Amino acid sequence: MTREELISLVATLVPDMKPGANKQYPEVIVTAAQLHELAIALKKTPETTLDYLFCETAVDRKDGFHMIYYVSSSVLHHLLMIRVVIPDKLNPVIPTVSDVWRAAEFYEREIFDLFGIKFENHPNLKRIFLDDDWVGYPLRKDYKDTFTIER
Amino acid sequence: MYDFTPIIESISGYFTSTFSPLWAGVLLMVLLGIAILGFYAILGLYLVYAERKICARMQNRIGPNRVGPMGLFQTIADLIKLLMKELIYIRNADSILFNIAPFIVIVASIMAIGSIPFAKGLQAIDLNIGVLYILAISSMGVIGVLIAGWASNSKYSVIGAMRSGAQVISYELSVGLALLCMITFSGSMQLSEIISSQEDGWWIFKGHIPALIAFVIYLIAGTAETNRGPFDLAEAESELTAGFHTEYSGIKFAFFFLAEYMNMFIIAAIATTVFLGGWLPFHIYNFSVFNNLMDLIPPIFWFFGKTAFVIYVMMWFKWTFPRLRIDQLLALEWKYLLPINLINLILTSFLTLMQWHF
Amino acid sequence: MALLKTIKEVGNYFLEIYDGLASLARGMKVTGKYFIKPSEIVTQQYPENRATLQMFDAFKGELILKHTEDNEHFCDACNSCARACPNGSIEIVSKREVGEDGKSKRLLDKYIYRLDTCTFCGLCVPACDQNAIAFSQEFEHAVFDRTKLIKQLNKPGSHVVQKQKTEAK
Amino acid sequence: MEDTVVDIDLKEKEEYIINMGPQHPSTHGVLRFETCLQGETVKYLIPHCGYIHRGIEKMSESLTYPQLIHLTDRMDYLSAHINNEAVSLCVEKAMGVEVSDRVKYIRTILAELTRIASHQLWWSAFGMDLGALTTFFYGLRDREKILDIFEESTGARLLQSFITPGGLMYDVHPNFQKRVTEFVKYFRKKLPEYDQLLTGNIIFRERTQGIGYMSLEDAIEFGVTGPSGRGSGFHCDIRKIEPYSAYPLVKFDEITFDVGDTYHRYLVRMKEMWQSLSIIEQLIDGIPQGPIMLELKAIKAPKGEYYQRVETARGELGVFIVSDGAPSPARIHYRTPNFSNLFIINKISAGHKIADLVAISGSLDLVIPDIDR
Repeated sequence: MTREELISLVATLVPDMKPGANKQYPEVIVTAAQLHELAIALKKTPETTLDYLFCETAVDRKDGFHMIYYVSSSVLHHLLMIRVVIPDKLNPVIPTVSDVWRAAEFYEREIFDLFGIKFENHPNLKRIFLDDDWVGYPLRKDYKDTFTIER
Repeated sequence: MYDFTPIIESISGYFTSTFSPLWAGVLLMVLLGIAILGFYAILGLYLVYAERKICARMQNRIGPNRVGPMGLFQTIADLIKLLMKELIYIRNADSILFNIAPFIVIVASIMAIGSIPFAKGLQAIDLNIGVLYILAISSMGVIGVLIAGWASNSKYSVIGAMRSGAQVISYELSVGLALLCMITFSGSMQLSEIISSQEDGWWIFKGHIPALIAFVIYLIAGTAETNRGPFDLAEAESELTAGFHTEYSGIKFAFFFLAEYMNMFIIAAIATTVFLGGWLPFHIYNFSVFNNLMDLIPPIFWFFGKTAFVIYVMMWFKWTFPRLRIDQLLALEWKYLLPINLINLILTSFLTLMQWHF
Repeated sequence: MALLKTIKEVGNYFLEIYDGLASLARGMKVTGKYFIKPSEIVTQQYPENRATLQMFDAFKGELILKHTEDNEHFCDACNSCARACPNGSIEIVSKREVGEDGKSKRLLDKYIYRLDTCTFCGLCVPACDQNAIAFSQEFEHAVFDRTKLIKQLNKPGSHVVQKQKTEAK
Repeated sequence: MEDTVVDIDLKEKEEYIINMGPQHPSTHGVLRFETCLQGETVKYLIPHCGYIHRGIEKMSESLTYPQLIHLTDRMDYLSAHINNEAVSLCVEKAMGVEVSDRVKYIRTILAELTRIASHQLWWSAFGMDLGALTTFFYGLRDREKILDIFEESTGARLLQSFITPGGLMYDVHPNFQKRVTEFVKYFRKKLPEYDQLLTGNIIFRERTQGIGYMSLEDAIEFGVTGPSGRGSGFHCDIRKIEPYSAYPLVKFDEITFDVGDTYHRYLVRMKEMWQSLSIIEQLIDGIPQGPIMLELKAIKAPKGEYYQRVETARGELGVFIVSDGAPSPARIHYRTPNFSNLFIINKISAGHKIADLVAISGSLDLVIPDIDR
């Protein structure tokens, strides 16, 4: 599917989505509440069959945490980038997509570990790299600890 | 020629004439014990050295070459290192069993050496059931392995010990049956008797195909019996770190290590004795010039040469093949080796009955 | 029919054994071949072959400050290598000296190189405009004391090459 | 989801648990499998990672683009060139520049050499895992030749930091072409020996065939890429899907099998070595002349988000850069292949023997620093 087709198809599924500014891949911006249903629809629809989540990550921006999902189709090889903005920086919560794409279970554990974003309905939300008693979330921009070296 | 009987008899004669019969017996035993222990230690060390050199050559390496000329003293240096190492005691280990296990393993292999005929007359004890004795004693080692694994109070060790137990119990059958084939041919269980029955030709040549099959089965099962690769499941360093001797250190570890190599020597020595004519030289039928030439080589060289060859083959196995899995190991024994062995035994009996062997 | 099947099964059983043994023999042939070929040994006898052991020219052993025979180096303490270093392994201590023409000049006092934190990325060498630093082929870095890895690269008593001299070169 | 093991409650259940790792001969690094056994059979296992987490992503936020290259070496240290290339390509894409053909050719040759070297080491270690100790030395003997080529041209054997945004650090050595051609000739002779020693061996086949089945659906669901995924029939070769560098110019096959057991994951890698040799042969004689470094004023990605996928020896490596227009990235994320490949191990090894667990984890070809970053 081409870029425009993908974006318009997402628009039929989620009417109030916004197309993103990414030049490389088709990008759609949805809200956290719409994410889970969109994920299921994208995976199930035969025209898209976006069944392969190859990258899920978060970015700490001024307007909140941006969740970025890169999804691809193992058959049709087209790509879609989904962006969800979580404005609440103090208590960021987003539904999990690990029941749609299994790989997300571990990406989300990593994001929880390093960003502190909580995933609703995640089966095993624990720190994955750092110790369980680690204080703070290192990849947040405001994270400081004794080891940080100012350049 | 090269008969050791007069020498041995003169020594024992000296002792019996000088001391009272009781003391002569005791002293002879002590002398024999020291001789065997010394032989055991030196042979064990140099088997380790040989293995390291052989595997190095197979792997495009040089192997030990720093301690002494060509690294000949490397294993002695290793032994000194192991002697000086701390013996670690595991807190929740069963201390009596933990300490006794290496000795059981090593004593079993020392006892087995006693009845191996190195040359004519050079045999500590010539039992009339020699083969049975060696089989019985050498399989006692597995008790040591089981105790070591259990007493270590380590999960890896227990798995290793259980594997070893299952393995040795199954492969004991194949070793026994393969030897039974040859006993059927020679008609005796006495090792000296088996050798003298091969004076006109080794059993591996005289016994047609059944002897060959028995030899191959014996080699495979014997390798398994000694817990060596590709049957080193009890140690399996990539799965169980070191298996049953994970928790042992210092000289106790060295005992296990030494016993492994001596078991290999015992298996090879029995193969030599039963299949390859022991210390008898290689003869070609009625080719007297060649035969006389072969007779010039002392039998002790023949014995050790043949043993070294079998040991080399076993090392070759180890450094070429991947390890089997425990269920495959048992499947190999019960599905392949045992049925073939039983058929082979029937064949052998038939051949012996018809007097078809040479 | 059933008999034929049994014969076939028995035949397969033995064929399996033969195949297995043949595959094992192929493996043993490879190791056996190397056993009788000592010319294939690749081991290098390290401390003995020190004289002949030559590292490649590009090898990044450790950072050195190039010195001429007159104990002069080319560093003008511009700090660009220290800026290029991702780990902060280079520290340049400069001093200001009044030259003959009366102008204050920046000169290198100490070129401190921390081998213990260097990751040998090689960014410092191209960063240098004066071509003053390079990587040596030295690879024997093992020491018993970590502090020995903090090195001062400019040799004692060395000074920067006179400008005219560099131009002449 | 239903096979997610959250925690083992030892008080409630009497389980026989052994810890494989963090120091264990077969985990090839600091990875821990908390393995629950029933006899010899693995009931389930929990992989624990993070023992070598160094925070490369956080560190990179304070480094300029050329500086953060040297950190990528240390993720998947066996595919150092390819990791460097991934970041370089991403930065070049952000800046909208394209490197010369010479750089593209050299990058591709180096990447394929890296792939061969990586597979050689994997082959060696896989043999070791299964107890064939000699494979280790044969693999390393041949890998040494590649490392010599790397050392002569890049100055380092393992962590080269050679490919940099805009081109290469410096030109390759004049001997490069000769040496690579020699190596290809040499290795074509040695590869059949690998097969004789291990691939055909009956014990090896028994140990690997039918062990650790990974279905195509599972491979896609868990995002298992690279040779491990291709063994299950997952067409995930980025060199084919999104060709980069000189890959559009060469002919090669994407090796896939539909079986998905340990043996076929093994076969994919063995066949990939032949493919890599063929790619190198196609390129090595035609390296064009050209500049090795672009004339760039400053290496800065313009404001925006960029993503670059490359195929390392272990699977798909993704580099995600968020830039504010500064010389260093606002956020850089590496989608590393081993992180995704690791977590399927519980699913495919449950119900097998503990010896099979070693074989399966060996066939996934895990490099632990790449998991933890």
